[in-house]
Amino acid sequence: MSSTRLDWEEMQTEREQVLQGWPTGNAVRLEEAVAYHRALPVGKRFPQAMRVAQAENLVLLQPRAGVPLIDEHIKLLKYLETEGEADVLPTTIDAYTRQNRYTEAARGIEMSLAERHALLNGFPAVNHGVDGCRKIVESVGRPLQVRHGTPDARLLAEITLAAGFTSFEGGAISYNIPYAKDVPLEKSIRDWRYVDRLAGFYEDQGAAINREPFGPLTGTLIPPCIGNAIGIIEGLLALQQGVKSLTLGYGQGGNLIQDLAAMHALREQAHEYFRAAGFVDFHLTLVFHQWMGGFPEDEAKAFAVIALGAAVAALAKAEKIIVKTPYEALGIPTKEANAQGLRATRQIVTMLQDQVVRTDHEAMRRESDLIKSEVKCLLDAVWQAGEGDWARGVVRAFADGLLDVPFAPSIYNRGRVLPMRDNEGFIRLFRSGALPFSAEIRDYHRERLEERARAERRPVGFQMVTDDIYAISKGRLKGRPR
Amino acid sequence: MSSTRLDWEEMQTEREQVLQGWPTGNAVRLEEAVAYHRALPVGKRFPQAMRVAQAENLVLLQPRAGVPLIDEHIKLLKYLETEGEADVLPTTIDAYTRQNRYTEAARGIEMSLAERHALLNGFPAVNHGVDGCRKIVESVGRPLQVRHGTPDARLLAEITLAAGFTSFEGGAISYNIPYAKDVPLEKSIRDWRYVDRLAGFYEDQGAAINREPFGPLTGTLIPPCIGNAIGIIEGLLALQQGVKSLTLGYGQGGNLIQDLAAMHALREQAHEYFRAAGFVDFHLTLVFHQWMGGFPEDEAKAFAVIALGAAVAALAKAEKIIVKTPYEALGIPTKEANAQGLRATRQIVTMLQDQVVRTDHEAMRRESDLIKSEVKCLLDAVWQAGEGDWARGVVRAFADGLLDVPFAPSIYNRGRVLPMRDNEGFIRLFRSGALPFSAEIRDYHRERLEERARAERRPVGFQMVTDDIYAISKGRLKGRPR
Amino acid sequence: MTAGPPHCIVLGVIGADCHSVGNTILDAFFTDAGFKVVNLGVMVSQDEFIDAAIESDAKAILVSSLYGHGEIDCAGFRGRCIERGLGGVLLYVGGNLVVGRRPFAEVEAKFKAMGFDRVFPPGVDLDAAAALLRADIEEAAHARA
Amino acid sequence: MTAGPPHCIVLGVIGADCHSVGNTILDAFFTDAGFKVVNLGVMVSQDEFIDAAIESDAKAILVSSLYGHGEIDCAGFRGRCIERGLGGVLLYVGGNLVVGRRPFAEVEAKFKAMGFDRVFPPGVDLDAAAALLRADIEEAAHARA
Ligand code: B12
Ligand code: B12
Repeated sequence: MSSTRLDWEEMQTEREQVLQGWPTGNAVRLEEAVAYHRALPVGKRFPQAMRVAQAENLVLLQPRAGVPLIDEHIKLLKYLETEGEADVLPTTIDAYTRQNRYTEAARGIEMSLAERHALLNGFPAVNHGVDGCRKIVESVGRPLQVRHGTPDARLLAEITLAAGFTSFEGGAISYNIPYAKDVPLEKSIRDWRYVDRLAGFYEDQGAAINREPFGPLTGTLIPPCIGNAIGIIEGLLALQQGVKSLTLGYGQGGNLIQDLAAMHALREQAHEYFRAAGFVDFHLTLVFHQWMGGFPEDEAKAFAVIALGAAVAALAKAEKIIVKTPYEALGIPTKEANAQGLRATRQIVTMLQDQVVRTDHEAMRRESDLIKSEVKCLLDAVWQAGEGDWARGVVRAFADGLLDVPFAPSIYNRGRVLPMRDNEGFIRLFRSGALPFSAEIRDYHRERLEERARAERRPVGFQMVTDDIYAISKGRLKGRPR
Repeated sequence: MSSTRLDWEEMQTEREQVLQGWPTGNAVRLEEAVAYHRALPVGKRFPQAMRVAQAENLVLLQPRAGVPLIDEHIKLLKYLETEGEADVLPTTIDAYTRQNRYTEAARGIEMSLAERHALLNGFPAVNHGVDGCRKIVESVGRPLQVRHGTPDARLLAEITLAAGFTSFEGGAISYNIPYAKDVPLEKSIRDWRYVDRLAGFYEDQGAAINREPFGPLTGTLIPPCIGNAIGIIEGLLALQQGVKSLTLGYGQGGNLIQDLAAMHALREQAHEYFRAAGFVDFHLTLVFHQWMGGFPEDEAKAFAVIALGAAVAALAKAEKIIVKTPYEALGIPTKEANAQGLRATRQIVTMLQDQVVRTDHEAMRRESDLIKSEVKCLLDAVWQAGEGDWARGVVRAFADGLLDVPFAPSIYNRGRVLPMRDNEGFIRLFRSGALPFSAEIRDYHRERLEERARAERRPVGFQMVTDDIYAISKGRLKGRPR
Repeated sequence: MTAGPPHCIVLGVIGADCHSVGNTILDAFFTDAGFKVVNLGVMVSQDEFIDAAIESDAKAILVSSLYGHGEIDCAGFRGRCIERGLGGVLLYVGGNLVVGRRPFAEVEAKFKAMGFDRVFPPGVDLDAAAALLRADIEEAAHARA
Repeated sequence: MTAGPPHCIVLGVIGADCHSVGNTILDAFFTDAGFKVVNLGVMVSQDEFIDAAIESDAKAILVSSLYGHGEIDCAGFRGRCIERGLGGVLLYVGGNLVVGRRPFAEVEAKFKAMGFDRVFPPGVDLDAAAALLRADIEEAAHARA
């Protein structure tokens, strides 16, 4: 387990085996695929879109969307492109494919055909194969990204990249710990090294691929330091395999200062770590996710949460924003609801387009410095645990609880960390488990929580965490005693 | 024409005449009314609600709502109270009543009964009389305010205050210049002195009445200095007549910094001027109006505009917010759409409740200082024009264009001022007419507009104003070349 | 663009309606588009519209109503024009014509039944409206000639 | 609260579903409410639920499905229980049970037809659900006695 660059030749045996994973694997032709990519019009290239966004100070809007049948999926994406005016498009993969359960995905396709409504929660790209996926690439006018949550995404990457997708979401930690129950990190790190190396190969051949670690993790009260540290590590792992276009993500927490500070810290620190590791030839951008935890059921309130996220993304100068819909709490959105989310977001980011809200005042600096020193504690510990190797460090750090994702389902995650909001809604640590923080940092978190306890006249306790989890879906930021 | 306190005894002849204005005037019994007010439960008293809001750091939510028939109006308000969770309630008056055209209002009531849908754009309180209005006061559980736009609101005030309404919107300038075509300011100042004196009388008798000058004026690109200066003057005029609970208003402009700076400047400067004029025994609060200009027709986008306004109100620590609806561009909202606007707003103000965004940084201070010095230029000029009397000063200042409201319909408004957004969306002056600004202030505005012209590669010109008027309804803040 | 002197039109906001922003825009727009605009501003009565049209020999009257009382304020407008010998004038109306949100087709039918030649929702493209106006005026001139 | 030892229930998220937040809450909630909770976490198969219920002599199985594949994952659950001699166990299911937003009555009917005793939408009040669960368990005990 180490994070040195994979040798492309040596990888070929593994590739053959991966492509056997489902009959559609046979159709992957790398040379043809590279040629296809190089012939793609500029407007369909994801890395290019991210460059333009950064250069022109734009926030690109991206929805989530995926349905089981190709024609329906194309209809959906075209609608989001025209009615929703999405800047870049997704293809969200169904949950069976994410677990490599292609037989069940096949059954989902059949049942969806038979019952005439979608029974899968996404697009089963592996089952549809290179040709099926390429139909999508040909039908839409915007860059396409695969959005999923797949611990072992090797076959998915082979097929979708061969089809002409120019961006691929995920990473060894962020698509394992929140998405899986019992996938060892050694395995997901190995499998994602493969994916990154494959992306790096396309890159080497002149077919640029954007890669995007999944910042929000479980989407639920993630302290910024945890998401940022993991994002930086996954960035390093990707760069090591030859990836050049990298988009790191952050999920809205809800406190304006903390969100702005976290975005600022992420950009600065990622650059620092990447440069310190010797990388120079990369293009880094940030994506902001509108609130990823439980949403209010009421549509008017959902619109409000969407708009607030859009405002923060615009002020934080994110290059991309992932847009939620007014149906979030209810189920996979209709195309209309999806476009509504996009239009509400567009209104906000356009209104705030040229506004600069100076964020270099004290509260902002304090929070941003705090996050950076927390991230440094975490990354120092991973580095030491790995004796200088990030991949090895990750495995050991998770085993020892030096990295720990709140609410994650994975048995390889200690699950000792519990976040909680302080009185102003900043996400703090109620239990920090074995996270390697200084006493100073620990004390600061504790003090802020005690301040809340005094304000609410109840002790700091697990009930507050529960209340905080429900809070936004019930119309507030901080949980209140029932 | 002067602004000294009206003698209550002397006013009685005029009162008798006013009450003859429509048969329902006869039912006004002042003593009984005062007793009724004093017996109102605390939860129905507007001044009390504003005190609580300030003390507890709350933003109270208030919709606009009014339909022609009493029962329907009660149903509407109850719905907004329960489903919309409005904190304080309105009764929006129809446009015939606003022009004292009670015969036409009567026809509107009849036609609405006959056609079984509303043909009036509000509640004709004068026609319904004291008893009709009191039914409303008795049916709802929240404080009620009369919201209108009536240059001569004497009879309306007599009837609604007698009925138990505890707040009354409007003022001599703000309910004339934007709402009327040919009502001389001398007349509206006299008529509003009457209204303020009446409110002051109730106040003296221990029946507290809240008064709220209408801050947003024409709702369209109003430079903050103009709205703030007029609000402060109307506040002074009201205090002189014995009003004690005063709520000054500001309409969202769209640039975050400018909106926060304007709210901050308004609070500070109002206190300064009121104290300098010798008033000590008053309670001042601020109301923030969500965007008052043209709205997007698309509901998703309208929700976004609503949410952004809510966010600014919360950050500006307004005591009250006036809520728009997703139907704004389309027509008087249904009760459901009205409640949706309230719920979206509630979600935002609750999420931002305890967040403090420090706004004492440079950009904010610069803008706030600018607004204050502009307001000072305007108020100094009014004071001089009036030779020490505000009322006289207002009349002369408007005649000379020293006060001038953009886009106002009144012939007593010079209409030489044209606002325009600068490159960051701050509302600046394109043409400042005869506004008595220093060369420094004028130059600053001009420079900011030239900056925009360079960015857009087109000259500063009237087309930009037109584009700015449409901008928010077309999804942006600043207008762009078509 | 046509040759000859510009067509004259009368513009205003009817009834007790104070919405002056759209009126400012319409004035500027139709002037730019080559019409001679007599703008009566806000709060204009039917007779004031008709007086101005007679006085200026206008080809069309453009009525705005934003505040919802359009149904009441516009009732009998065509009849009044006929009474006053202006039967042939083009009557255009636009804005938020009724209280609340009713299907535009219904609103259009209602106002056409009142004798308006064209009815516009608030989101109308003004270029399109100007083109229609010019065409309607010229057609009416031909018909007369 | 009842006397006697706490009722045992099995809890888990079915299929390939990874949503673990609601599961964390349900575990804490039902434990606080006096049940003995065997929590299988996420990604639980039908047989794993049944194994655990047999092993712990549970009175009820509480199935969550959030991710939309509930219809597929839950099909045949009651049949499988009967096959494995657990015909009498209470089956509860809750969450975002189908893909998209379908009327809850329809979803409820669908899952009841599959043999679930009670079906809950995501917004369910947990106190109410716990009360129902207790009542159902006790009624079943009476019926058996
Ligand atoms: C700004 C505004 C105000 C300002 C007006 C200031 C002023 N003096 O102009 C203030 C705050 C004072 C105000 C007051 C009121 N308003 Co107002 N106001 C608006 C608002 C937000 C924007 C209007 C605007 O300026 N738009 C920008 C301009 C450029 O667009 P426009 O006015 O629509 O005009 C364009 C088109 O309609 C079209 N058009 C118009 N006429 C014609 C004619 C022809 C022939 C053609 C081709 C085209 C055309 O072209 C114009 C230029 O593009 C609208 C809602 C909205 N649109 O978002 C409500 C709105 C018009 N107001 C409304 C109401 C009811 C009122 C009040 C009665 C208060 C109340 N009950 O809420 C009072 C009116 C009192 C009175 N006596 O008239 C309602 C009307 C409801 C309805 N029809 O069902 C609206 C729709 C809001 C709502 N949804 O409730 N208002
Ligand atoms: C957080 C979240 C995630 C996180 C989950 C992290 C984690 N490991 O837990 C991440 C980002 C990883 C994620 C991933 C996905 N998600 Co998700 N997610 C959510 C979200 C926003 C909140 C869920 C949550 O935590 N809520 C808070 C808890 C407390 O509430 P709860 O989960 O609803 O549980 C309560 C109730 O349902 C009820 N309940 C549940 N079960 C039972 C059982 C019984 C017997 C009873 C009485 C009550 C009960 O009680 C619980 C406690 O109060 C929801 C939407 C929402 N609700 O706003 C979508 C949502 C559930 N996700 C959805 C989907 C589709 C996915 C993905 C497939 C990706 C995609 N296509 O978008 C993947 C799933 C991959 C997989 N293998 O499962 C959809 C499901 C769609 C549908 N059913 O039609 C939702 C509804 C979003 C949407 N509208 O599209 N998601």
